[in-house]
Amino acid sequence: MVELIWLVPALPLVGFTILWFFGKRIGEPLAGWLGTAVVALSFLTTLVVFAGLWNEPDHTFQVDYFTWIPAGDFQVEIGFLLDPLSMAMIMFVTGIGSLIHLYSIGYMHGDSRFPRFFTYLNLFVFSMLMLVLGDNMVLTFLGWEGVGACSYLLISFWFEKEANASAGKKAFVTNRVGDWGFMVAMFAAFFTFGSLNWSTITSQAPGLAETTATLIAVMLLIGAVGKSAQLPLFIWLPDAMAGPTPVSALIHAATMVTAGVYLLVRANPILAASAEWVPWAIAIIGAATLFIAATIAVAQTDIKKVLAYSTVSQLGYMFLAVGSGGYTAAIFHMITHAFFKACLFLGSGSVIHGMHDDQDMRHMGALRKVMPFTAFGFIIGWLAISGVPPFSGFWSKDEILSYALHKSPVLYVIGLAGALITAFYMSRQVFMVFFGKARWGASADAELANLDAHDTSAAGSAGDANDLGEATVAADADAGPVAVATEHHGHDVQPHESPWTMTLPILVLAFFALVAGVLNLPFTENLEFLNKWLEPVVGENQAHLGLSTAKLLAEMAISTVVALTGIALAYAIYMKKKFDARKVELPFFYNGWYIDHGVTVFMGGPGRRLFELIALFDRVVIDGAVNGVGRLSRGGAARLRTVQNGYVRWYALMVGLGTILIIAFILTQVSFS
Amino acid sequence: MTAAILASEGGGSLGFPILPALVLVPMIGALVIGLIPRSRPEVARQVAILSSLLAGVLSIVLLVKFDTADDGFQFTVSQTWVSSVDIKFFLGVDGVSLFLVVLTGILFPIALFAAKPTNDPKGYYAWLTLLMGGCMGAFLALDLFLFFLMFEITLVPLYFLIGKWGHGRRVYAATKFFLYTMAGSAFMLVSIVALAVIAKAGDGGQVTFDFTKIIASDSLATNTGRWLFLGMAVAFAVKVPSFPFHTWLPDAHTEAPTAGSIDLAGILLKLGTYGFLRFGLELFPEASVYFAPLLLTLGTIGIIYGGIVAAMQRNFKRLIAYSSVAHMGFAIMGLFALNTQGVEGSVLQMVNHGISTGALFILLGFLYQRRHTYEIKDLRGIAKVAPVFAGIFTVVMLSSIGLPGLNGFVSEFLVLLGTFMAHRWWAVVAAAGVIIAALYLLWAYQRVFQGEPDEANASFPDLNLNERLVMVPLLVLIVFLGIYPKPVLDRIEPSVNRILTRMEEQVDRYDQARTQGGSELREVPEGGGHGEGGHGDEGEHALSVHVTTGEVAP
Amino acid sequence: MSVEVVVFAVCAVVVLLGGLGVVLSRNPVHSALSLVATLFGVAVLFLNMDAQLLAAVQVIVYTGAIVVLILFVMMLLGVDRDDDLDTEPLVGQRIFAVLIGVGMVGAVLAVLIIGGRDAVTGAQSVTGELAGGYDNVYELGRQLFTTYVFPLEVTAGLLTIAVVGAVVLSRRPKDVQPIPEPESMTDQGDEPLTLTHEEAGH
Amino acid sequence: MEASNLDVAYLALAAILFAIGGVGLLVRRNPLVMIMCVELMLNAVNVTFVAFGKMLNDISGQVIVFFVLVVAAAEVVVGLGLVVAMSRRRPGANADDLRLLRG
Repeated sequence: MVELIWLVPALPLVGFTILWFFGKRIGEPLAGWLGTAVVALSFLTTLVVFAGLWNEPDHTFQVDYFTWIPAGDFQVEIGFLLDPLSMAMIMFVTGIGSLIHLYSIGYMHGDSRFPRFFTYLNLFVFSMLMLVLGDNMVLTFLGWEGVGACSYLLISFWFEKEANASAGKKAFVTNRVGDWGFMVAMFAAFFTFGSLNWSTITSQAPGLAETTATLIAVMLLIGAVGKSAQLPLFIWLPDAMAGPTPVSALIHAATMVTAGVYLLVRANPILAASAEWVPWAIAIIGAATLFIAATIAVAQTDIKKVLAYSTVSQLGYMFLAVGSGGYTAAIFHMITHAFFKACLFLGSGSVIHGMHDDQDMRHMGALRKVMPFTAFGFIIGWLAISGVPPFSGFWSKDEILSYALHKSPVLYVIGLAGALITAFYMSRQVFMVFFGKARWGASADAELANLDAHDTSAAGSAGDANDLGEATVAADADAGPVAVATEHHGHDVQPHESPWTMTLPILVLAFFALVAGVLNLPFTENLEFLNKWLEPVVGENQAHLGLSTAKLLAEMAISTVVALTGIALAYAIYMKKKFDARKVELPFFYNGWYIDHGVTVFMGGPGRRLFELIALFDRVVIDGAVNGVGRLSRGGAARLRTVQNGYVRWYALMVGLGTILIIAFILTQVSFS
Repeated sequence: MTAAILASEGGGSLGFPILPALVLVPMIGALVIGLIPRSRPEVARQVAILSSLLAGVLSIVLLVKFDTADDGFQFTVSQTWVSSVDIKFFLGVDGVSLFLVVLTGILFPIALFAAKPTNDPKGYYAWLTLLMGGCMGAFLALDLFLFFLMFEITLVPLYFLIGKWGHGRRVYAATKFFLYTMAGSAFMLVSIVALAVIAKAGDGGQVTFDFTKIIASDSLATNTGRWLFLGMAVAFAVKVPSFPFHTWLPDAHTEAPTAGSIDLAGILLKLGTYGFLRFGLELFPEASVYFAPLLLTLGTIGIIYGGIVAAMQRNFKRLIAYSSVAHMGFAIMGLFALNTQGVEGSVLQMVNHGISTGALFILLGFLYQRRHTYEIKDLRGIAKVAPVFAGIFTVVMLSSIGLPGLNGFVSEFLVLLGTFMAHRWWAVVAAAGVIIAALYLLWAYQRVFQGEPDEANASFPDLNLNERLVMVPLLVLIVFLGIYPKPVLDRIEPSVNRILTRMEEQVDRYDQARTQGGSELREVPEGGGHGEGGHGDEGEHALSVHVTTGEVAP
Repeated sequence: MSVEVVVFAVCAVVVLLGGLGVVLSRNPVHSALSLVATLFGVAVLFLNMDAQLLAAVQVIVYTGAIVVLILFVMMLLGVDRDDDLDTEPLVGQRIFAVLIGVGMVGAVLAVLIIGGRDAVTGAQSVTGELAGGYDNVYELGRQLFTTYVFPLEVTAGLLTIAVVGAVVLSRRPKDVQPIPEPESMTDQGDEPLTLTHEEAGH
Repeated sequence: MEASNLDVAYLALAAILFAIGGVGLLVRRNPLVMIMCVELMLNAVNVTFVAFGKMLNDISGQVIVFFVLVVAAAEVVVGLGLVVAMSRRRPGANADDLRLLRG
């Protein structure tokens, strides 16, 4: 049964191929159903393979199909490594993937490029599966780049808007910075191991010298940071929200962005062999990212932006887990996060759909009445991400925090602070969108005026758009064309619930967001299914907590209290209006700590000038030298050609002179004796 | 003549002189076109297509009949030309030149189908077919004089193609192209003649231009070899073009007609890298090792620098031209990694660059037919009105960016890997080229294809069936070589190994000569790589921990 | 002083004066007449050196044909006006010309004065002796049709070609395009082909 | 036969005549006069050849002169043709006007 593994990526690939060539002819909605069907079939195959994998020794199965790149002693196979880690990944990739495909049928309804959307989605699922399943680094890299390209294509899916196009490009280029790290890591790995097979690398890594391992680990980390939108390369992810919402849910929340975490977990033996500071660096990057992104999320007004920064923040948790040695916790959180964040994104998509493409939360409110199913799913997702027990997010986040505490109390405190802010901003979102007064329809003028005053102050610092630096602060502020808040078209919107193709996936995901915690309950070892399952992959290098029950319960209690405090704060501000929201929604947060702004200004300013200088250098100095040689010879020739004045007698004179000279020369040679 | 060629046939298994046919079929085609009256351009076109297709089919036959395991020259044909100095019409093919020949055979018919001349079709077709013959000859020539002749012959048709059928400042571009490459070739001529004369010692007192004899004569002193190598290197570096000799290329590309650009980027630039391999590495092993750091540096600079300058271009064609500088930088770099991965990757990069940049230029030709401009600022939102065009462009662009699964990745990866094995930091820097490649291409794509089309671009017609069909073979190759490059690499590898093995022997020989008292010789720089394909054989590397299964510490 | 010397002296004076006359006469007709004098002097010198045939040919061909031809053309074209010898458009042309002339004469005279009679080297003839017992005409003819028969044939070709060339050159063209006035020397011709526009595209 | 002083004098005379012709060629602008100057130079050479022939007792000197005469005739014919052609297009043209032919 496990041999069927090839079908898992092959099915989306077939779907992609069919849709690529015949998508237009198949048309809506059949193309959507086809796309969904292949991924769903792939999911079913995954289940079959999963069943088969139980019987394999070590729960590991490796298969090579054909040689991809042979060059001397460098041999790369197209082959799959199916081990507990990749098994877990492909399960939720195909599972969530098929749900989101289904959702997209409703969401993309009426789009002129409906089939093309599913083409890309199928290609994405295929690439993601290659990333996860690849039995060597190069094949993983193929998936890695493939998902990046699909992400590019899907972010700029509505490319007519410049901001979307810029966002797609920004995502790709920023990812490429990470890819550079990945590539160098591969070279170093091949240099060291003579092979790029994961099995070889992981089995030989323990004997690695520290410097070598450190180099490889750092390069992998750069790759992971780029892909998983960590500091300082997180700037592309909020912009990536320009893509259709299912894309945000699938690629920029559930699957692709977790690839960096996957990579680090996959390479855990190298991390273990590297210098002490590398895990520290990972943990610090994670902690810093989770905190900064959470604070940014507090002040966002775009419903998807909040979720985007939330995703960055949650990925920070996963990095924190990896850095703290909690590989299982990272994967655990990856899975639960995939469920609840996909659920939240799909919910937000449903809201946007219902609000007729208005994404500004200030135009929303009390939507639970008109969108009951969406609201239900969203609320479950909210509770899960906020870390309220017994929702899944609580368990996974708590486990990460335990590892963080094990590593360092400082990291733990930052993690807790992040959890508090997370609970706060998610509650803020839920209250603004689903509770309170309706700010859509005819009754919302006063409130809007109030909020818009704040809006202008916040967006006042937006910089100018420019070509190179891209997607500027102006573009990701709500001046962005997708969420045209200032147009106030919220007035005549009559929100409505979305069709079943959209609500069903939300509810399914909500269900998993609720229960996914059972994958790895910390109470007894028997309940830690995920831990046991991943044992063969990460067991050796996993930090061992050895928590007593009391300590465990205490940590849980603290987490719960923190989560509830966050919710309560939000309730006080946004429902009871006890404080002015402006005190927390600082422009500094709204503008993302000006990091994106800084990068934009740098790239648009000195960076661009440097590029222009080099281009100028090419034109003036290098080409100038070439043309200078030409000009020099022409100048010399122009002077020389005056000798050729056309007077025959002048030429004769020259002949005569020459003759005299020759005679003179001969006379000096003869001797008269 | 035919009988003589048949009689001298060696190595190959065909009862038919396929290599001379490859060279002569297009040349005869050009001759026939020259005899066709100017009033019958359609006949000229048919003859051109027929002869180039015939040569293309022959190249495919060559590919099929090629003996994968043989690392030497196959299908060799030798016919004395000038016996007193041993100049011969000597052709042969090995794994290195095989795919360049096939690429020539494929790309020229496609270029003929893809673009029609604006005026005077007869001359256009005659020059194009002559160019094809010249390229074939240059790739197949095993006689230095013949190679030089073919190398130079290719200049003339392209000079006229650019100068007569080009755009705007075509005369300037054509003159620059011609003079620049010609100036480079002058150095090569000196080297070739010197080599032929020096080889006299090793060949029983006979001056010879025979490549194999010169190789066998082993008569070069270290310093002589280095100087002669430099002479060759100048010619090839201009041709490639390698930084800082590249500025003729953007001008030539920008002004060249579509077919000229396709063949210039697809084939002619490879004469430079191919020359480096065949007449650089193979003829001057010791000098290649000695100068490898220099050329690696030039390659690396080319990759980064070409990308940066490309990003700043306002003319789409010029941008692609600069991207060629970057891509060819990879080819140079791979060659002078001097190990199996690097050189194989480099040869593959030549092929891949020919395919994807050729495809890009074809697409730009379609674009020009519709909009009569290459200026990026005049183009906008084309993807909306021409989705098929945009889709095909996207695939080709991603291949050019080096997306795994498409052809560009395999070669760039091998090149970088090989370079990393030999000279780590160059590879680390050059790998950053992938970032810049994404930047300039995607940025250009955004400005040209994305956004809302303005009035001038709103009526942009999508590709018609013919144009789509022209693209099909290239797209198939792009995908196929990305997924299954093994057949290609398998054929390249034996020849590459032959060259590298000889290089090792030679370097060892020179080393021995040096240690035995050749005190005037300078030292080969440290970390010269010695053409070793293996990983971690050199203990002096900082990443010195070489783990083999036996030595793993617990 | 033998007769030979006297003849030489007289002829030398005639020859040189004729030469100077050719060069210095303003009127080309005078030049032509001076040329006749020179040619005649040379013919006598040939006689003086026992080259009887050449002397005859000299008179017949040169004075009889060539000079007449020149005069004929002169009359045909009506260029018997005086030339302007006072102006010289080329700066330094005359000075250099005289220097070259002096240099040439000086060089030869230097050799002759320094070397004297020894300046003439070379072996005496064995195959085509002047005093081989035959007369000059016989000997010359014999040599021409034996040793030098191939060059002789070539000169035949040359003469034919010259005749054809003269006919082609002097044939009246269908539409005579008057040549415009000469331009000034500072003119550099057409605008250059390249390199002046190179920055235009940027 | 030894060369006599007289023989040497022939050579000197020829040299002077040659120089006169050369200077005339360089100085005069009338094409007809220039042709005549060329004739002077040819004659000077002829004298030299014959003189050498006499000194070396060799008929070849005279044979060469014979050829020179032929070539001179051909030269005059073509030269005069040129002069005629030139004068047709530009009556009264001198040699300097030919620089119009410069590219």
